[in-house]
Amino acid sequence: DVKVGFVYVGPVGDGGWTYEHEQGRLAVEKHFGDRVETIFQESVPEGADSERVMTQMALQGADLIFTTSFGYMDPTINVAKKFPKVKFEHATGYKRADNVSTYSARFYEGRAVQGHIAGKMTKTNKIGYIGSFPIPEVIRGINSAYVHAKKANPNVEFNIVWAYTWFDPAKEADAAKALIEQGADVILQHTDSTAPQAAAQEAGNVITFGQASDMADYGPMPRVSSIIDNWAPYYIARTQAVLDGTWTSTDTWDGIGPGMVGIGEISSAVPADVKAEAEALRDALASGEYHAFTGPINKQDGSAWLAEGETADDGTLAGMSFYVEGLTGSIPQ
Amino acid sequence: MIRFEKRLKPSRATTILTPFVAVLLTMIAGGIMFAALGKDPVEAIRIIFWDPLFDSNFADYSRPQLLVKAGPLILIAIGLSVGFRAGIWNIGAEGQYIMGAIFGAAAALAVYPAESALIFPAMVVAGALGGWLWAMIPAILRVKFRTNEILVSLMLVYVAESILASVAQGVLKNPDGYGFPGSRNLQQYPSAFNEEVFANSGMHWGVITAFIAVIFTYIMMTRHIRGFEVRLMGEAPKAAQFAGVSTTRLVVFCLGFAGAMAGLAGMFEVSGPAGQITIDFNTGYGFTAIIVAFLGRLNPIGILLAGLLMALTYIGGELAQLMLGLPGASIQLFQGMLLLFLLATDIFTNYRLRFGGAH
Amino acid sequence: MNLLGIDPVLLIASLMVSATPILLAAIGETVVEKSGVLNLGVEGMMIVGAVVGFITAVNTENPLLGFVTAAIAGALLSTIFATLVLYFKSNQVATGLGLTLVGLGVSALLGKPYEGIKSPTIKAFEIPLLSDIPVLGPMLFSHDLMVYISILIVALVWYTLKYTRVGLVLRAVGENHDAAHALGYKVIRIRFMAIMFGGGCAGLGGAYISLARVPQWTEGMTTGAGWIALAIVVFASWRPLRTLVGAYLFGGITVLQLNLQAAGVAIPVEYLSMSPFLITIAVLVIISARGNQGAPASLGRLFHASS
Amino acid sequence: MLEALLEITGLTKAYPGVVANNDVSFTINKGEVHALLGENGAGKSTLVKMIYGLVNPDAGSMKLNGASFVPESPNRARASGVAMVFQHFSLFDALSVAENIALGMDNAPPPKALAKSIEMVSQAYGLPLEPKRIVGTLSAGERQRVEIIRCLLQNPKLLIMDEPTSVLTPQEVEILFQTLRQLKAEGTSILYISHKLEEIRALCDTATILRHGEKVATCIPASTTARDMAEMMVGASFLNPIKAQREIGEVLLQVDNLSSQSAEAFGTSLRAISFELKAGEILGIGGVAGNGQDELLAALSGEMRTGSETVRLKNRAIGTLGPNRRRELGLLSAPEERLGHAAAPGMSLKENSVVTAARRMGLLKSGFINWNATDQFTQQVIADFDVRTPSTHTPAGSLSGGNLQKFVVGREVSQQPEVLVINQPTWGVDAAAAASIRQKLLDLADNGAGVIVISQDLDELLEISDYFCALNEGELSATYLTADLELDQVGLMMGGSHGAGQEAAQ
Ligand SMILES: Nc1ncnc2c1ncn2[C@@H]1O[C@H](COP(=O)(O)OP(=O)(O)OP(=O)(O)O)[C@@H](O)[C@H]1O
Ligand SMILES: Nc1ncnc2c1ncn2[C@@H]1O[C@H](COP(=O)(O)OP(=O)(O)OP(=O)(O)O)[C@@H](O)[C@H]1O
Ligand SMILES: [Mg+2]
Ligand SMILES: [Mg+2]
Repeated sequence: DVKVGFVYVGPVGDGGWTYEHEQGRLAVEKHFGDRVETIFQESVPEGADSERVMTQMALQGADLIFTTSFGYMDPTINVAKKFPKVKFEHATGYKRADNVSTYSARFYEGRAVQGHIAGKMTKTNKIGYIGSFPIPEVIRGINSAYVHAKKANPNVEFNIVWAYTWFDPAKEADAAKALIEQGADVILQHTDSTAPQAAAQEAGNVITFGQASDMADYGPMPRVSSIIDNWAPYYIARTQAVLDGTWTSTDTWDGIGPGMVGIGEISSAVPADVKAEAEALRDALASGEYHAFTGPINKQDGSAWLAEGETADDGTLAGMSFYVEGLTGSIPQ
Repeated sequence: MIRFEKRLKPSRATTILTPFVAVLLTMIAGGIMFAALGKDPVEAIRIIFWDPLFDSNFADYSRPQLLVKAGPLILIAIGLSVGFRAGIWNIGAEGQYIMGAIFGAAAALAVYPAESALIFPAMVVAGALGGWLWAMIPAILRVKFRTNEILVSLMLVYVAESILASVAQGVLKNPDGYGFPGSRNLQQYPSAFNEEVFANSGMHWGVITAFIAVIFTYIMMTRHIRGFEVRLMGEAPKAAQFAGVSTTRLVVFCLGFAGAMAGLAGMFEVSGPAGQITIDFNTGYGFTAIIVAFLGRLNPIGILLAGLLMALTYIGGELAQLMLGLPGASIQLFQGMLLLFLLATDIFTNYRLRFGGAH
Repeated sequence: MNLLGIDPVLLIASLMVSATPILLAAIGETVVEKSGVLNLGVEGMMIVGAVVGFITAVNTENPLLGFVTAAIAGALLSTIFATLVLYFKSNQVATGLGLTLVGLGVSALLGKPYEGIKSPTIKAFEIPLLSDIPVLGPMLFSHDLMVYISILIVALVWYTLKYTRVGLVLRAVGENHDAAHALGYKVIRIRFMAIMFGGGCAGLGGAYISLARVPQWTEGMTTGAGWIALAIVVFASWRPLRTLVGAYLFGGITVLQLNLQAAGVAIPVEYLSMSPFLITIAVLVIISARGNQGAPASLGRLFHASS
Repeated sequence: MLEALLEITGLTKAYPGVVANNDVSFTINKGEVHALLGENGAGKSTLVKMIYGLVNPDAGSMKLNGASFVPESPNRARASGVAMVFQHFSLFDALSVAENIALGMDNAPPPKALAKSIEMVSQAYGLPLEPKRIVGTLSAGERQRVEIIRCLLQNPKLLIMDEPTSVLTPQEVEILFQTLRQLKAEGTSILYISHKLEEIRALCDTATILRHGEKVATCIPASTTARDMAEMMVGASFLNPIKAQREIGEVLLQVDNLSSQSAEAFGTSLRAISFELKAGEILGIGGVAGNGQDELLAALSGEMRTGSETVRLKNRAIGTLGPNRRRELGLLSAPEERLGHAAAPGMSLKENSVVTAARRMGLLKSGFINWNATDQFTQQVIADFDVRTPSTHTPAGSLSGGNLQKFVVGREVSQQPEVLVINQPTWGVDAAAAASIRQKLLDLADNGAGVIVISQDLDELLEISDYFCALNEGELSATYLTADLELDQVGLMMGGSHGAGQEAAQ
């Protein structure tokens, strides 16, 4: 019997990031039945509070603990030192130890598919992007979406609004409206609520993409597809490894291929040819035959980044803090 | 008819007794709520109030954590209570806490990786200064333009949060952090690390400072003329003016004191338990401290106890979530009930209950 | 007509929507404060309104009914505050904070089963004829019903305070509760009603977020709107019509900063994102520097009728 | 013939720790002006509040016009024809005259009609008022008019007046009396409470005297001396203050061309005030409330700063010094408002000693309060000034008005000031306590201090002051030797040119 703990940064009902991790936990419960017990704690602030929660989980007998926010990185390492027998899995970070693995998803692969659809579908050639915080994860997504939108439609322009929040429905709605008023007819979002979908629906001819969860309620219009965080397979596999005694510290960064990033059903609002192209792109990314960042790509200032045919290395991607050529505006500091 | 009749003098016995009654009532009402959520109420109450202190599995760890959690709450609440006594409503301690943390961390990171015994004291000064400066904005606006300090201090929390987000991915970003937001971890910078003074006690310098602040404030409020002036201003502002108390100086003092305390709390937190400046570094201590201040009846000793009680409900609440799967919101509700029951029972200090009407 | 690439017509239309929740909450709180009571629990009442309105709308498929129950829920929650403050004479600041905690907790518990659901939304209500006026039509007269209702409530409160006996008595109670009591007015009862009215308005404001602005329920979705509403009351020097100005101004800056970002105006985003708060402070300073802020003289003071 | 309007039988009301009214019975006849007398805390206000329905009696009954009268609320009382002018005005500063009046009526007519009736009534009774004025900007006399008109608009059968004249000039008192006599002639009964016994003798037909909540006597004021009435109230005989011949010394305080803006929203500005005060001298400053008394006191106490040279103490410029520095130099003061200004109601007497005595009496040691010494000082004040209180821990707010006033005066006098400025030393204080306070002020001057008494009670000023001047709209009149003054002249100094409305009425 093993006990698996989950530490969440938001409430399980946030409909986005934490919600999807919770789905992963429920999948673990369902998959293993009586053999596994899960415990979780929601809305755990980063810093000292998370360290305490992890410790209490370990004290309570957890064998495996998933810590699901970047800010839990140092606390996870600290607690792992104190409980060498307990296995830890930290999401989106880069610090590992003998009993600490890291895992993350290549959402930017999904952004590539979105970018392609966006580029093909836009009539105004203006694509709105709601960013949360200017961190590498988000910047990577913007770059990936932009590169592929541009490929599909050389005239596209990206308008980026920084909401400075992961989750504030009212503000997200305002941001979406502002972008729509600026003429954007495609909204991409890196925030968690469905407020932008609702705003797009109200506006009419604007398309959006589900973020973190499928947001299928809003299909076929405005939601034409989505990126879904799908942690269930990973969580089941890692729990299995603990059960089997085969768990070792690893660094997992999975994309569409292993199923960690899901591309939601491309809806009927998308013309068949575009849908087919998007699905082909998805499959190429999944099989690994194509990398979302394949040269030639220059940085925003015009300096060369990737040469023809060169693909980005994971190190650069992990810490990405620059825009690619063609994006306007600067990354806030 | 039941009515309240003012007592000639506040009753001391009820002052001491009512908090216990309030806790008891909260347990009953909370128990009903837990039962409604399908959990065993007795067990839930036991986990919240008993296990963190006495459970063989958790207590050794939780007891020191009580201090870690209570330390900043007490420190900020003490600072706020002085102003509240004088009728100066600073509800923006959260912002001052953030600025204290930023200043404190910046002082250390500016000289990284130099090691020196002077670094930590410099951080303490910088932290207090950061909070003080941020509190001076509402203070000066109130003194110069009579601007309502409640609103200014509150608005400045949002501004401070923006600044925090900005420095966490800007000037204070860890250069070795692969581009991720967040500063270096001060726990790994020996000169800047606010370590436990006694191992496994939870006693870091912030907790010690909080205790000192309690004693200092107690003495100031009961024996020193400055404390007297503060109370006088709260009781009767015109009498304070007649006594020669300068409103300007008092506003600046109260807001500054609260700001410095909140700043210190932020600095001790960032250099100790939290370790680093991150986008979400602040976790609401500045707001919770307002509740702690009132739970403690704005009295330093009361605040000390209230801070510990509040920490207990946090840690016990976490355990209850873990062991029983209670939703986090139920703990929030539980804390709200505790505050409301305490306020409701407060009346018996100054009033007595009378039965039977006048007609 | 484009300023910095922003269409003012659309800007005004969207600021009206974005400001409606805080406007509703602020006009309610204005009445509460005019009666001499400071209720800092606006955020708590708003979020309870948001969840109750959402639950009703989902179950009955009727968003308007949702608004009704949201108002009732906000008013009911406010009776806790009213009872403690008026009968138990508890500290108003602390009780308001307690109410916010309770409201956040209750709403999260109630809302659990409703996470991730879409609610029926209220349709835009194009006022006949008026909405056809060029420029003004789409700007002012093509909103959903609640936008007009919120303005109507403001007008009603303004008229009531200024021209009716009820309003006069309410202001009298807020100015000098001892004198009002001496003249035989039921200070406690009047304040109780005012607090419930404030609770009802806050509930409506919350429901506007969960039913109109965002249409979904998520824990903590009011994200501080209640606090802004409190600021607007002072900002408006306790005058109803200025509340409208204050709420629209704040909503306007919030929307404008996003629009400026969206238009790619080269102002650093950090400054833009703090601008609503900085500008609110600046206006507060200007208003207060001019003196007489018009606060009801008994605001926040304890009342104990001896009999 | 005499016909009973209100019969009161056995009214009793107890508060925690005190029986405010005990088995009080008397009758008010139609068309009668009935006085209610008693020292502070005798229970006068409580009694009339029961008649007005504000306070519910514990026992006893009332009959109005022969029918049982149980006023459950002021509205009921008003509906039955009872109206009341309160001891502490029940007015709303931020509202207009018309709004204030409307609030006192149960069926207020629409604003236009109301404004008309206000004008009519104010003309009929010679009480001019502008309906649109904001009440906070009115003088005390005008404020009282608002209250009276509010009552008159309802055609009351019984008008209750709780200490209405304590804030009026002699001329205003005369106008008030005319109004009341007119009402009486129209058949209205008046229940009249005052500490000013000469007024009672001039106005009232009958007097009921209360002591410690019980009715102790009834008399015909016109045929009873003021002294006898006072002794009935106190239950003992007492001494009038004695004014000794004093040495007048060198100049202590000079005020020169003092002007200032009032800090209060509805305050008065001071305009070019100049005077001198010598050692051993009592300077009385008369004037109607709201003519700059509070501001003058604030400018002298140091609460309000002025030009450095405008105030000089013993030839030292002190205009820019704060209250504490002035106290150290020997200039002490006591403001009019006892609760909230001179003393903090929620704090104990001991703590209230610290408010002004901390530095001058050496109660501080490097910022720390010596509570033992403070307690001793407080006990001394309590003993010397006969303050009736259980202990030094008692909150100031729970003392009766007269006792608190004795404490406030005692706190200042015990610090042996060189100059004492005091505003309304005996306002609302009963005769015995007032006499003892005045005696203490005289004693202080005998010992060589200079004393400034600001008061609206002319009898008081004429009794104890050596020199007299009056404040009017922030201006100070010339100073006269009190002994040379006639009462008429004084009245003119105080209010002769005060208020355009009044002139119009005459
Ligand atoms: N300074 C004030 N103090 C107290 N109450 C006020 C003040 N100003 C207005 N009020 C009351 O608030 C109510 C509505 O105010 P509102 O600002 O709408 O009135 P207004 O006559 O339109 O004022 P303005 O002409 O300044 O716009 C009125 O009934 C008024 O009596
Ligand atoms: N609300 C109250 N609660 C408690 N005690 C009260 C209350 N009102 C009056 N008293 C007490 O009852 C007694 C009578 O008070 P009352 O005000 O009737 O006296 P008064 O004769 O009007 O005195 P004054 O001449 O000072 O106005 C006093 O001892 C007073 O302290
Ligand atoms: Mg107006
Ligand atoms: Mg009285």
